[in-house]
Amino acid sequence: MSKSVLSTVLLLCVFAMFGLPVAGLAGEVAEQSGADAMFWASNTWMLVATFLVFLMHLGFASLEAGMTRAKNTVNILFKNTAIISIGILTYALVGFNLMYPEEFTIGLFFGFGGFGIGELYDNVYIDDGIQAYTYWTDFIFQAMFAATAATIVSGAVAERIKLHSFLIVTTLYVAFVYPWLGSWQWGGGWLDDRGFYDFAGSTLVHSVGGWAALAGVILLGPRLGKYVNGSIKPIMGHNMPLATIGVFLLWLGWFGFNGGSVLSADPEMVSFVFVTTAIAASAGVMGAMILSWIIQKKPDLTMALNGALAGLVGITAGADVVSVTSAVIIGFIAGLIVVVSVIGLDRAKLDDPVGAISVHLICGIWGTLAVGIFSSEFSFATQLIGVVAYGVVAFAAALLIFGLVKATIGLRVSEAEELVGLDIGEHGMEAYSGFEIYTTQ
Amino acid sequence: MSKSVLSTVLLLCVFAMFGLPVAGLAGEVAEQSGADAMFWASNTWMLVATFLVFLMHLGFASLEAGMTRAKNTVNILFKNTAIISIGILTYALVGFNLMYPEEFTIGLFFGFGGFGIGELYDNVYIDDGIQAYTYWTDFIFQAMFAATAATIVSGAVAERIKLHSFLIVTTLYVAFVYPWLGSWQWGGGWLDDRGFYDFAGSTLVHSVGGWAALAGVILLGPRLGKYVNGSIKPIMGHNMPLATIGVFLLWLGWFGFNGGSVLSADPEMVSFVFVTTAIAASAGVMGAMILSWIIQKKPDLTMALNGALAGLVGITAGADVVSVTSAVIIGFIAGLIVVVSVIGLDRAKLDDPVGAISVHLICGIWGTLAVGIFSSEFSFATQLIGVVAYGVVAFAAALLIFGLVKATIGLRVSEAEELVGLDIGEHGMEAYSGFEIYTTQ
Amino acid sequence: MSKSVLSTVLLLCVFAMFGLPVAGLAGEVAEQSGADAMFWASNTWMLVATFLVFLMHLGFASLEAGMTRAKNTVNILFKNTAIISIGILTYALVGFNLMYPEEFTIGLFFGFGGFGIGELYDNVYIDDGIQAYTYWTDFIFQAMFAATAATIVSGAVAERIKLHSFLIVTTLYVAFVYPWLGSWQWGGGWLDDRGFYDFAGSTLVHSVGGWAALAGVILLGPRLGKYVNGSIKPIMGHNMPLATIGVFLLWLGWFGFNGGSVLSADPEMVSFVFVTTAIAASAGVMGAMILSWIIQKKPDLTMALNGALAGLVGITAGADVVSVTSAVIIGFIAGLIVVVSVIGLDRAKLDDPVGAISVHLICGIWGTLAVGIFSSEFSFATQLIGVVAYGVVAFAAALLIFGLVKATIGLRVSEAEELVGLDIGEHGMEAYSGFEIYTTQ
Amino acid sequence: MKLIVAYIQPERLNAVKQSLYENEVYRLSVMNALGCGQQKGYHESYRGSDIEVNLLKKVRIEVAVNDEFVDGAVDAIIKGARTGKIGDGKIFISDLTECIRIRTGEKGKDAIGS
Amino acid sequence: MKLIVAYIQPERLNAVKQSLYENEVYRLSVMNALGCGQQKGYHESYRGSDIEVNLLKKVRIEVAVNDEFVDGAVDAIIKGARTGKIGDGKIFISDLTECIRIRTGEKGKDAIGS
Amino acid sequence: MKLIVAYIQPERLNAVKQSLYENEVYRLSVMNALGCGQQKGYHESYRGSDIEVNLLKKVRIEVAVNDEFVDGAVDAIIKGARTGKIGDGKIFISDLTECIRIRTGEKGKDAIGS
Ligand SMILES: Nc1ncnc2c1ncn2[C@@H]1O[C@H](COP(=O)(O)OP(=O)(O)O)[C@@H](O)[C@H]1O
Ligand SMILES: Nc1ncnc2c1ncn2[C@@H]1O[C@H](COP(=O)(O)OP(=O)(O)O)[C@@H](O)[C@H]1O
Ligand SMILES: Nc1ncnc2c1ncn2[C@@H]1O[C@H](COP(=O)(O)OP(=O)(O)O)[C@@H](O)[C@H]1O
Repeated sequence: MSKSVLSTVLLLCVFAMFGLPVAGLAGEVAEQSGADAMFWASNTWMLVATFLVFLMHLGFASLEAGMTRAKNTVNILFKNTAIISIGILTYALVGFNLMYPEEFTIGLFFGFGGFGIGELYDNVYIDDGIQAYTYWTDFIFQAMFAATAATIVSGAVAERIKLHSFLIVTTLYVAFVYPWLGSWQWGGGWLDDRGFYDFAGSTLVHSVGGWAALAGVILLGPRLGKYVNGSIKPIMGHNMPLATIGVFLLWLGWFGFNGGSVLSADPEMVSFVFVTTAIAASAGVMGAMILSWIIQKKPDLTMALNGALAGLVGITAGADVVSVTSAVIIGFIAGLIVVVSVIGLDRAKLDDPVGAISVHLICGIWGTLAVGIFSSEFSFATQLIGVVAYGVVAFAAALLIFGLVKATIGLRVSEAEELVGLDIGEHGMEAYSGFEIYTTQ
Repeated sequence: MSKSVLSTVLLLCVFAMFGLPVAGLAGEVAEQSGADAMFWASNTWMLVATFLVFLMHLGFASLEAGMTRAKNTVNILFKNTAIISIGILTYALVGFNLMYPEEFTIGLFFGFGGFGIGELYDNVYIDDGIQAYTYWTDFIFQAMFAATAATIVSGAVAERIKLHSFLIVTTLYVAFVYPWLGSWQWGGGWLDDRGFYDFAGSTLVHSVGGWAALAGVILLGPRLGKYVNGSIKPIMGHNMPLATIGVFLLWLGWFGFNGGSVLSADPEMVSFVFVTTAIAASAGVMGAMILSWIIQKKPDLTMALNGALAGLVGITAGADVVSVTSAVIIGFIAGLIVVVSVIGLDRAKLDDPVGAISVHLICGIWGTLAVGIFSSEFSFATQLIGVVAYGVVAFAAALLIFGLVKATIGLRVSEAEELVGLDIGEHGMEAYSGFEIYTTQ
Repeated sequence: MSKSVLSTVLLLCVFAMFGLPVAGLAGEVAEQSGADAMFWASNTWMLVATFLVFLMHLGFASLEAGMTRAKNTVNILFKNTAIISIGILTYALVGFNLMYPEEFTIGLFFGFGGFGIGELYDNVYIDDGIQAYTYWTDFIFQAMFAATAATIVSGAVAERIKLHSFLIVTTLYVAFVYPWLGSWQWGGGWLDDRGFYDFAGSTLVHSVGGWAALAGVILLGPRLGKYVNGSIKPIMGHNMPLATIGVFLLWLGWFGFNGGSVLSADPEMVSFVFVTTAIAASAGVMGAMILSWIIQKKPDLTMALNGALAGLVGITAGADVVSVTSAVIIGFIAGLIVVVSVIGLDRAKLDDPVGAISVHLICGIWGTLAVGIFSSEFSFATQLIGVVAYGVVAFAAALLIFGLVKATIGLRVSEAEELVGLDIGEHGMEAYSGFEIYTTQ
Repeated sequence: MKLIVAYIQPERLNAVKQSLYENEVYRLSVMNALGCGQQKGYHESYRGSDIEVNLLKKVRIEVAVNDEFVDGAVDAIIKGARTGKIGDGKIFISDLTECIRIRTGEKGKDAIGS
Repeated sequence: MKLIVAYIQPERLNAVKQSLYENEVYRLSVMNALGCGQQKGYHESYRGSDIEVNLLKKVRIEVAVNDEFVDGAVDAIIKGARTGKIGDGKIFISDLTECIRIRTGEKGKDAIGS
Repeated sequence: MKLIVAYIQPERLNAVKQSLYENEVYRLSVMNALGCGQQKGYHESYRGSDIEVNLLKKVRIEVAVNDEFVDGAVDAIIKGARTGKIGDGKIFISDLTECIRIRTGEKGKDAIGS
């Protein structure tokens, strides 16, 4: 690119010498150059957003590990390392072309653009005035998103699911279900057509992951010792610094998750999205902190952390279309919701160690509906249709996959393995070798 | 800006239709476009700097948690999660318009631009040839800074302050004191007028936070068991990997803290600031490592870590105006200072668990004065005036706030709670559930 | 810059009024502006890449600490903090001008551009159509690379090397050997001349570090209790979350390591490099996971983590010139190699606690040769020559330095110190104060 | 006065506490321990090498009781700890010559608490 | 020879060590323990559910002494550990039949150290 | 029946286990402990202040054996633990009045295992 600029300059100099009227030309080339530079800036931003979303996987790994017991830590870390790898590879193989099929084959409901992605880097530039990045940037940014949906499940089913069963479920879900459902909206499918709006994926990513989490939790049942004689016995996470690191990294990554969903470096939009994202997360912390302080008498760190995530999931659907004040409200309410939901699910004996269902599913629904409430551009009814449509299909698909695996190779580890921990059971290894740890639970 | 660009384009089109000589036109549009693209790059850089500064809050949380005892870890993590949230929200509500009031009401000493920030994203572009970013970028970048001042206090008063007392102090300090004092310099107030220079906040952020830390430490008194019968009983931090993660994240964040303070992506300036920042941090490590090796016979990791931060705080005031060699000297001396200061404060029975006063206050002063020493552009006397002015007012304000809270609801937890740990006392929760931990101290 | 643009605009308006033929001028200025903006974007990207590579040092610190015993953790963290500082400072003093000497003095084999770097920030822009950044960006990006080579050694010799011996070896290696060897290729030396290709340093950084690791391991001997009566007694790492954080941070940093090695923000190239990098890492995880599952019966987390790094080291040499499919193959094979190599080195009684030799040396060689296999542009023979040349000289230099230090002040701590741990022995401090830890090994 | 020391499976601790409580034994002390008995260990594997782990995680309970409570306490421990599988644990009993409550200085039967 | 086992509040350990030292008892062993006695526990709360914690952190001290040192050692422990509040702890004494210093093979009175 | 309690250097644990095994003592329990004996401590230093550490890390072993195994077990422990340096550790022996295997309810000699 740079070279062509240079040669144009030389060319212009030659023209100039001959006194030719090069005004239009010069202008055009120069504009070109300005637009190109904008493209460079946009593409750079999108790659920054990509690595931020990548980092969210470390965030999930840390959060999940921190919120569960030391004896299952290796298992959780292993799952998260495997998921991001499987996610990227399957997205390259089928996901990307299932999500962005170019042409739909069944209505605006299903399409598939063929296996694999391009091979060498001289591929098309994408620049339609809104999106501005290369084909490769497009792929890798989306690939980082894809694995997120699977990771959400991981936390909810932690401490009791067989490793290989989980990997099979995950692979199927991330390779087929997530991208197919994504195509309905981001791929230009029927929901996009109807005016449904989900900016960065409150529904498309978080609820879709959350529905699978719910299906898994139902089919697996609670961890041993969680609900005894009708009462709830909390099983405490083993490492709060790790959980906190996880949440801060997720928050950080969300600047890329939401900020990158602008699909260009458009200064106003990206910066505005930064503001709503940060504000909603902060308000989420406040909401969860205050409500947990009232209910539990003492403020619960894990609730405050979940509150941040709740605010983030909540703002994700409308980060670019709601006002700052709305962002405060959306985030704050999400923070309240997550506390109520965590406690409520526990009452319903749905055992979700990290609160994934509350954060991603419930707040994902809230965020999607909030777009219909706080932005006059979008209709609440349409948002609701989207939420329901995604809910029905995602949940059904997840139940099917989990169910099939349960019926065949089984989902749950043996009681003995659960007691001794999955680290020794599934991996023959301990996470904190040398540390003295109570394993009375 | 964008709008004016648009109108110019339209205007030009009209001209063009009338057959006017459009040479200038083509050129102007193109230039425009080039300048716009630069703006995009600048704004992108500023947002990157923003998330780097955000990450510093995880750095602070990790460092503080690592340098204190396991029994107070949840409390520290909670405080840090709350501070960033409170910081962002109060900055949106009052801080931003207090720090950048547009017009001062009392001399160049105090001004307030009204409550709240804008609502939707079509807000003004800021591009005066030096700053180049949107209004939103401006806000969110500054908001991330604001919370930093409060976080500095957190470490110094750790392990003994009541949670709600701390939150009240913090909220007042970050909402009113920090932005008001900031307006004197960055808001274009009287110190700016006098030629005081503080590039990225050695004084405005770090010392201002450090003075409050000092006030808190004085009013709280030392932790139980720290000074017994006139001798110093070190209370060891419980998690050195966590402390190290904290320092590396802070160092990382400083590339945004200093690099973003260029307020544009100006290639030479930003890259130069990267170099001085990295060099000063490295020299700080060397200084602290060597001196602690001499004094303590064995090299102290926590001193080396503090040394990195000392170098960073030291270079912050003059990162763009001192030479590379000066950066080495400033950082190295900061590294020496921090070791002497940590030991000296301990002798003076001022109990600062993480060394916040030494790092942020003492090295902040050093860094601010160093600008007057190492850069011929700035006067040592003026730098000293700034240091003293900020010191007097910040310390007085902090004493007042801490004092009022102490007089009313009290500052310090009960002895029994301090012994059992604030995690159980304030939060009813443990940070490392299942781990066997000695609590003999 | 911005200001001159403005004045040019004004100037043009004046010209326009006088009807002068300003076409060429306008065009040129505008282009200028477009190209400048591209430069801004590139420089910004390079600085982002710089801080990503910086973060790799935290990655290394975490990984090494996690994969070794709790009693040596402070020592490892200290070493890593010192290395990055020493690396940056020595690179400023001699390294940079040794690696990029401008002119070679002995053939294309050795050159030195003089001590120190520039002083103030008005230094040259570098923009040859391929590279696009300032002098300062160039320096700081390269400086971050430099320390990496030393850090690689740190992991392999962990848990038994004397601190000051290690620091001396490291300083010499990073100040002289790494940059001198780097000049052969990246400095435009004889290997560059021959058409050897190493995009981001499979050989120049990773193997060069790996050879020193091998030399250190040989001269130090295994840790006490590792090989007893001919059988291998695994010494487990003490903190798997820390190790996992390390690997994710390294993977993240690699987007800067490889992505920054494009030396501009060229959208296609940088994004393509992101894709190959992510794909190879994912494939590496798969390779290592599958093979360790087969060999060890249960999937080993540390192997999967090493697999990611193996894939990353493997793709580093050719990230911009191999196809996506090749990236999958290169990464997958690297994942297999690392498992075989870790087990093989253990059989050979070469005790490398973190697998640094397997990951960086063996996979570095693989990656370099893979360029000759998977890219038709480059010759396998030349790649092999490069690998051998670097191997011979780097290994000899490392043996020499380690050997001299061993002969003089000694390399290894006493048996008693090794048993009690280097944290107490070298630093008089514990990493996890208060935790109850078994020290039976 | 007797001192009863029992090694049990960690996950049985709550049941043992519960059944002691039901037998009016309210005081006990608990420690982490590693134990090696009939129960065979398991194999861990780390980076391709095998490790036989035969020191398994156990919980060590100490209950000091007056003589008349010994049988009840032992039965309670057995009731709480027994699953019928190898590794259920073992109980050791020895004599105590004295017991003192630090706060009050009470001695013997009164001090022990049950 | 007697074996004195004491459960004390963790934060009293230094005081106990100090007062044993002043009574010429220089050798002791210390372990972490959890204990359940008269002292009532506290409530933790995690994600909205309540947990009653009644196994409190204690430190277990073991001091083996010759018979003539028993009273002195017991007094010293009481002196160091007593605060007058519930939870101060308890001391148990039992007989030792033999004591051997591993390094020298010394036995009995000489081996025990005090 | 006797209860043998030994404090040894942590790194000798494997050797002690091995030599007990060779003497047909297959059952033992192990705990972490801190100990203070003749062995002098070391100095740590943290942020410029000095700390004297005199509670050193030890491993506490408990082996319950029938009387005829006592000497063998003690010798085995000494063999495994001895290095001749101060800090090698100490062995305490006391009487056991009863031993019960929880799984089977066996008592006494049979229950103890060796
Ligand atoms: N003779 C012994 N001495 C010390 N500890 C013992 C002894 N026998 C059993 N234990 C402890 O009891 C635990 C449970 O033993 P278990 O395997 O159930 O006993 P057994 O092998 O006799 O059936 C062991 O792990 C060990 O900690
Ligand atoms: N009978 C007992 N058996 C075992 N341990 C005991 C007994 N009584 C007391 N302890 C230990 O001593 C600790 C302190 O007991 P404390 O509550 O002070 O005694 P008390 O309840 O008799 O006043 C307890 O937490 C427990 O660890
Ligand atoms: N009298 C004692 N009471 C309790 N524990 C003891 C006693 N003597 C020794 N120990 C334990 O044994 C460990 C090793 O003691 P050591 O220093 O080898 O003994 P000594 O000082 O008699 O040579 C000590 O650290 C301590 O844990």
